[in-house]
Amino acid sequence: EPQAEVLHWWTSGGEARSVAVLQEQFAAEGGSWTDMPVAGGGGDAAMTALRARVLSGNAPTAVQLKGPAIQEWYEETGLADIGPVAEENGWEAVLPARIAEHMQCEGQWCAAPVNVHRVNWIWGNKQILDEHGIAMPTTWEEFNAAAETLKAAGVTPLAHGGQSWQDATVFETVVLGLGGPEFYQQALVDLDPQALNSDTMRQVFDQMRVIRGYVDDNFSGRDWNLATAMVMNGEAAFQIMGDWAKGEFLAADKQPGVDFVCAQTPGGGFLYNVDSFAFFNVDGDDRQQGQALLARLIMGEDFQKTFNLNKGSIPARTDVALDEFDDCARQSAEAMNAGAENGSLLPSYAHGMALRGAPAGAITDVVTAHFNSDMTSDEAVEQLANAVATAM
Amino acid sequence: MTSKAVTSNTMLRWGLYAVLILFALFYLMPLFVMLTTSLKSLEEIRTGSLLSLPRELTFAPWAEAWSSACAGTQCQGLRPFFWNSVLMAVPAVAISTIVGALNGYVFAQWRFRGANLFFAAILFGCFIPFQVVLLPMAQMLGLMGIAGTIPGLIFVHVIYGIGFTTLFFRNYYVTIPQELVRAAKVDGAGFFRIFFAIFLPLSLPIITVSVIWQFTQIWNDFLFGVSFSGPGSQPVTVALNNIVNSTTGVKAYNVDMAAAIIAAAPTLLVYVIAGKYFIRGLTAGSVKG
Amino acid sequence: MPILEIDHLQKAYGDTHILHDINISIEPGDFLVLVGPSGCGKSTLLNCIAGLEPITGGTIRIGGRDVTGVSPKDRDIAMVFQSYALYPTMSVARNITFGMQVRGVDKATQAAKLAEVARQLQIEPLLARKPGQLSGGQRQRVAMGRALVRDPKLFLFDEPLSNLDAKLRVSMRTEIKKLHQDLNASIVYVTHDQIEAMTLATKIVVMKGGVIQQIGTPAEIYNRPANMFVADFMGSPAMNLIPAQVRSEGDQTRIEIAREGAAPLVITDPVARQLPAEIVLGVRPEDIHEATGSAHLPGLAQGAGGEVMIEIVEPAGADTFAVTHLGGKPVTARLRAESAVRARAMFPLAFDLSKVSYFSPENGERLN
Amino acid sequence: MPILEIDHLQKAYGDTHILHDINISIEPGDFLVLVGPSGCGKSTLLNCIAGLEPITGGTIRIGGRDVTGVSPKDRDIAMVFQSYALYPTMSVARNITFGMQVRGVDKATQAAKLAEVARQLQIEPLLARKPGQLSGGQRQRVAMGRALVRDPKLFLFDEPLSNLDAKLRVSMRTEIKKLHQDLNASIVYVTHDQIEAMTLATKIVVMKGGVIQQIGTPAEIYNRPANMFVADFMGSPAMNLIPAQVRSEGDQTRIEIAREGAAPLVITDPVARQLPAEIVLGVRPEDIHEATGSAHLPGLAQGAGGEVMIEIVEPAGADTFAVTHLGGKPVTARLRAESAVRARAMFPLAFDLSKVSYFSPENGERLN
Amino acid sequence: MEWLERNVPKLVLAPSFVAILVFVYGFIAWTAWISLTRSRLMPRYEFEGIGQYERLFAAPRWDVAMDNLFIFGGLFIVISMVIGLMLAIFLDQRIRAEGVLRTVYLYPMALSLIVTGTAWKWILNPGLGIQATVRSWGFENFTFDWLIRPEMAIYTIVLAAVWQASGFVMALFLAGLRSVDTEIIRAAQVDGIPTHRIYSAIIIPTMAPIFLSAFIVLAHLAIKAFDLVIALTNGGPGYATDLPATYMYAMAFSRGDLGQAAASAMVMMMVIFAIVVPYLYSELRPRHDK
Ligand SMILES: Nc1ncnc2c1ncn2[C@@H]1O[C@H](COP(=O)(O)OP(=O)(O)OP(=O)(O)O)[C@@H](O)[C@H]1O
Ligand SMILES: Nc1ncnc2c1ncn2[C@@H]1O[C@H](COP(=O)(O)OP(=O)(O)OP(=O)(O)O)[C@@H](O)[C@H]1O
Ligand SMILES: [Mg+2]
Ligand SMILES: [Mg+2]
Repeated sequence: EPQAEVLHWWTSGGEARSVAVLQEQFAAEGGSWTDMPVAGGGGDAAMTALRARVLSGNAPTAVQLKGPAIQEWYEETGLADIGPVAEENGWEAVLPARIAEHMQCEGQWCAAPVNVHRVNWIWGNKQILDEHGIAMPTTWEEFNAAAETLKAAGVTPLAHGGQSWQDATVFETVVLGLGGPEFYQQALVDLDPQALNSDTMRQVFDQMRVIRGYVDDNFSGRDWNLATAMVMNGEAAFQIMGDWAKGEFLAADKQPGVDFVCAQTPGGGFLYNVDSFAFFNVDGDDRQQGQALLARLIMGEDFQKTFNLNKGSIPARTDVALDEFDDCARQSAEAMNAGAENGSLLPSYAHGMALRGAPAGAITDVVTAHFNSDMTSDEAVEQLANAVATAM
Repeated sequence: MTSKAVTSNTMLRWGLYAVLILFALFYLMPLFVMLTTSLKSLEEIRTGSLLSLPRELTFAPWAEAWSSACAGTQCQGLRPFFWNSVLMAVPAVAISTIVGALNGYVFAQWRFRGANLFFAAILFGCFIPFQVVLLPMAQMLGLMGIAGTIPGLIFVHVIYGIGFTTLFFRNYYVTIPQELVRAAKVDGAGFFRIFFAIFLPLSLPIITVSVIWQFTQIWNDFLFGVSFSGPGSQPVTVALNNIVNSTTGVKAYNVDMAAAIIAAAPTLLVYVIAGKYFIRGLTAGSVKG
Repeated sequence: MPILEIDHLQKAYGDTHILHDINISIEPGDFLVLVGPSGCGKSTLLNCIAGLEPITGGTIRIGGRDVTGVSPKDRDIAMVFQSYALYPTMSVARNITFGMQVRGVDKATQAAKLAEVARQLQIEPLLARKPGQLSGGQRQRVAMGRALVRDPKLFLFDEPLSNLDAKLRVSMRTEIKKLHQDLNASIVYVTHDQIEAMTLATKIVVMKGGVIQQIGTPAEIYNRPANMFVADFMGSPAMNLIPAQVRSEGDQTRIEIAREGAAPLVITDPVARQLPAEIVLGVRPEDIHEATGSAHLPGLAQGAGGEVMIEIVEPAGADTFAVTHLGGKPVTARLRAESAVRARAMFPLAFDLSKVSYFSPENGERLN
Repeated sequence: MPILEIDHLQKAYGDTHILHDINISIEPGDFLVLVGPSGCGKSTLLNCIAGLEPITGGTIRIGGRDVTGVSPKDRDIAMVFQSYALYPTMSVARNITFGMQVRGVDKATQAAKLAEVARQLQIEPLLARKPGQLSGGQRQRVAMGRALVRDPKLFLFDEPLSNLDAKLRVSMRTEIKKLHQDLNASIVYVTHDQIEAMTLATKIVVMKGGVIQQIGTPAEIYNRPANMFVADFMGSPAMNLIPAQVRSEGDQTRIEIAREGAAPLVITDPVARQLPAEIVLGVRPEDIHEATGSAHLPGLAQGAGGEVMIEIVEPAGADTFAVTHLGGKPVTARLRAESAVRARAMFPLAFDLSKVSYFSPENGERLN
Repeated sequence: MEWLERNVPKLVLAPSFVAILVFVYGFIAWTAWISLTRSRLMPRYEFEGIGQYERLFAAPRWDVAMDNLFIFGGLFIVISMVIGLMLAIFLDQRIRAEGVLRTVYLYPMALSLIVTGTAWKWILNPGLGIQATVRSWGFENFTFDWLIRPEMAIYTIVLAAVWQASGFVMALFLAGLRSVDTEIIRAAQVDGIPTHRIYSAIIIPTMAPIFLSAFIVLAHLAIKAFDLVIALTNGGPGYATDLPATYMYAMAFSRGDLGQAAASAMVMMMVIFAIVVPYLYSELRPRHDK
């Protein structure tokens, strides 16, 4: 009987419901699923638990992991080879190359993606925007202009939660928007010192400072879903957040295009955040079978569809029919395909897709310190370069 | 306590009571917020003020928190985890208290060369930050084959509880005259006989302190719980954290608060019931005035 | 055969030497009292005898058997402690029988012994109580009971009365004395109270700083103290130690004592003695008498005193104490309660020269 | 004018009455000692006088002024406590001057007073030390110094010597006595030690259970105790209280005392007295003499004794105590150190009938 | 048998001895070693040098964490002691309902911040808690928004920490006050010392050992403070409320920078050492009793 013990921190919003779907399917195939949710701190607690589990030689069969962390874990402890499942099911063909790369460790399949989140979304409250005659901004200048109008009218322009990853999310969309895909790649993926030290980067920080002015006073420590609720309830006009925010809108029975609008953040491009499961080396046939079964199910069209309908993201497989998905999702899928072609499909640094933990954390430290103080852009740029250099 | 330097001026006394009550309100505020929130409906929470009393009492959040709130894919409430905590805390408290009592007995009554140095070494262990020991401890638990189990958690709590329990018992037992041991030796009793027949029956106050202290520490622990538990052995604090961080649609604050109070109830109860002995024993056991 | 023989015993904690070359030997039925100021090592010596402290040199023999290194329970001793060391959570009965129980004595014997001892000490009504519910004197009895049931070769007592109030101390003292006579037991008894030592002992050991100063019967110690320390320590009020000058005159000894605001007091000892020029004259308060009425008492030579200025008079029931200054030191005389002595007036006092001690001011040793 | 007058004083804690109708009056220069067993309310009474405890009835007058309700600091008193109650973190000098400092006395006066008191008590070398670095006797002196600088109308002492060892207690006692004589101060002094009471007091109050048993000079209390409690409490060893039968015979009084294993001892008091048939005969140990040698002593009538079986003999330096059984009670005689008395042998003893007390066995009151 | 009898005490201690040796000192040594390697996600054991310490001391975030430790620690200790002492003195004035008040002051010690964190967040949140409430009473200009101001947020941590620990300190002091010899107080009253001087000049100075105990307990809480920050601010705004313990945790578990975490842990340990060792010394030194 296939066994799976799944360590994850999908405990919020539609996430839990989505995992439940997987669990049902797993059980339907005769497997026995042990749930090991560890919530809190954006996965910090889960990572603590994971490390303890691995060190004690008792790794879970499947772990929610993503981005370069997969490769990092592979280097540290090795991961199970799920190549046979991948080949049998032709994963290579249905996944965008850039995303498939994340699932492979030294050429071997070691993780299975469940979805693709687009991070660079901006959400708007339709009613407010209409009221003030504002269209969704396509450049940061437009955004600033719109925000000024709203501010003058006494509406909070941007709903934002004061957590460092949220600051980083806004930051990376600004980098992408002002610098373009190439600059983003250089600065936040390749960590090119020249790019980090450039004028463009200075402008990015300038824009961050401007944005800070559009956020209400109580943002500190606010969870992202509470910020989303502000947009929903008309307390704020915009929110810059990945498409998981849509899950909140939908859960509250809001209609896209009617109650709220979605648009790519000013400047376009596609920052992806792919959730995936990595498989650790485990003993025992039943557990290995469980891994294979789980991998197959995760990449199954069925699951990819149900899961992503729940979660607000889009399937990682490009061959899933999107009929049941909403406009925003379809827009996202198109952008992904387009991006895969023109090179604007980029990993989100803020969500751990682009960098390993240490440099990513170092950048976030600077971004959040800048955003939450009166640091000048020059200082920020200088600190950014230093932080990245020492964290390498 | 017959005569204290007591302020007698009436004005002053009123002021005194005012200050004392003000502080009492300050200390009670968070509990008040939790309690009232847990008794309100979600609707009322959204519309009302944080510090207001519930207009309409509802106990549904308590029921939900206990038996049906969701964490991850499971919706069993706190109940199974509560029992995990009980299964973990009771033996861990008992073992660390017994070990501490024996250690304290040796340190206080059977001194030998180097005993003081060793005692200092144990005491220093009380001050080690627990984050530091997570990873090597995980490794050790793996080696010992009790990783991810309740016995593993018990083991960890016992190890890091010994320092405090030893301190309590040692400081308590040094106040017992050495002549007692001597008399028993002349009577022919040995090490354990003396301990069980003479010292243990004397130890009620300090056992109370040790048990309260250890119980609060172990019951409230989150870090070890989240790191060293497996799927079947998560303690209530971890579950509470999962429930609070699991939101489906709207955040059910009332359920979160009810869950928090349920998770805290045993320690709260212990303090309210035995707090008096705790203070008394603490002065006997750990503080020298 | 001596019941207890201590031979060249040494005891040190690390580098601190607590006991120096102790040699003591007592016969069965002896009541040996160790007496000395606080911290002189009495308890340490007793603990060494009991085997509760390891010794660093010498041997201890109990009933002829070398017990050096033998554990306390095998030495055939019983001990009563200063704080009584009753087991606080056990009833009086269990306190007494606990030792037997540990040794595996059968129930019937335990009960019989308990009953016997309880009767002897008159603590039958207390047997069910806890020590916390007893008065000091009662506790003392229970501690004694615990020792009695052992029927040991040797009893050890460490200041068993010092926690009692003055009144109770006196009556318990008498009881211990009686017990000793009735049982004909061998006892080593520690106290720092010299009256206790005097009244109880058949043999006294006076210690100071871990060194034995004198061993002897109470009368020897009291009447012929070996040195000024013993002289001062034993007796209350203490022996008066008066600096004096000696003028030997043929078969007499003339002793001059400085007196404030008057010519020196001159005393003539009718015995010729080899004394240095400077001595310390030791005379007990009760050996200073009212010169008028008592001149006919034996040993009270003529010219053994004179008029002195009395400073303080303390009537104390049976006696009256009068304090004067001689040789720069306060000197106390113990007079009859009816004495006509008055404070701040001259009064004739005389020394009983048959009982006077002479000491060397240099080393404090006895000279006569 | 009395310096202290206590009038119908009552003190209760809630429903527990601690002091019942206390009436005391002392003159300037008096040394009043409150004595009684532990828990009889001595400290409570002293605290009431000091104003540290509110009283529930009656009045207290100090120097003629009614101070009921006046706070301690305004009563013009100074107090020395049993534990000395020195301020542990202050030097000796500050301990003594702190009160003056708080009252705003100027530096120069403070220094002068300090110097004077330090000289008087010979604590000059200790002024810079902390109380923790002092011995018991030194602490006692400092506590006294703190009281002395106040120059109060009335000194209150609560068992100031009970924490000292026996030897030191005796010498500090003498010092306090001297201080009293030198300063001519008025003192109320609490103790449970009857010897202290006897030696120090000009006036003694014996208390029991919150009720005054007797007020009088030491001699009155010692020689004519008002009841059996006082008789038993004052004096050490205690007065022998011997149940006896009375046969009045004209102008004599025949008293029969049961004796174990022998015919009753018959004593003839040459004075005719109105006594009930059953009495308790009180006789102090020092009033029991060796019948042979002392028959000529004043007050020792013929037929005042006989041979008795001696049970215990305790030599105690200056005296020897002999214990026998009379009327079913142990009876102690205080004999001369040289006495030939032997344990377990018959010995002739005689009572000094001029000093004997008779008590009613029913209520314990004195009958003669 | 003899040997066994003589060595029972040591044998009884042996398991604890081994446990402490391995699980405290072994682990400290392990951490020290890791701090000298380039361990990232998982421990690696190749020796590297003191690079991690250089990085640590160069990191602005570590500076903030250390500064915060001193600000937080200093304020937390001082305020807790002041409040604890004040409440203890007040409670010592024969107060009615003393037992109830004592329990109320003490109960926060029973609760973990995991439990009260949310409530605290609300109370401190300007939009929900005290500020909103007071404003709703009509004081429109009342502000209490420390939680969201980077330069003030650390004080909210102090507030919550004081809330949790000051009752315990109160209990310690109360016990201390109760153990002062009543005769000393009476002596002072006879001496004419006013109540406030009795406390300030006589009673409080005698409680030095209790101050020391309280200081050690509080210092140890301050250094270990972790739940508090995680529950209240999670280190934010920015990393304005980071403390060494949270820094260490972040490095070890969210950054995958174990070497760095180990280096910070060692620095923490040294701070603890500097505080605890003198205390242990004073605690274990043979006492010369009064
Ligand atoms: N464990 C020890 N280590 C070092 N010195 C000790 C130890 N125990 C006792 N001493 C010292 O040995 C000396 C003798 O102590 P002991 O208890 O025998 O005195 P004592 O004569 O019984 O005094 P007391 O009348 O006060 O009981 C003292 O100076 C004491 O300080
Ligand atoms: N605050 C109080 N409440 C109730 N009873 C009290 C209080 N203080 C003292 N007592 C009782 O009052 C009685 C007299 O006490 P007090 O201290 O005056 O005795 P004492 O004669 O000084 O005894 P000691 O010689 O032991 O000092 C005792 O029985 C005591 O229990
Ligand atoms: Mg001793
Ligand atoms: Mg008293």
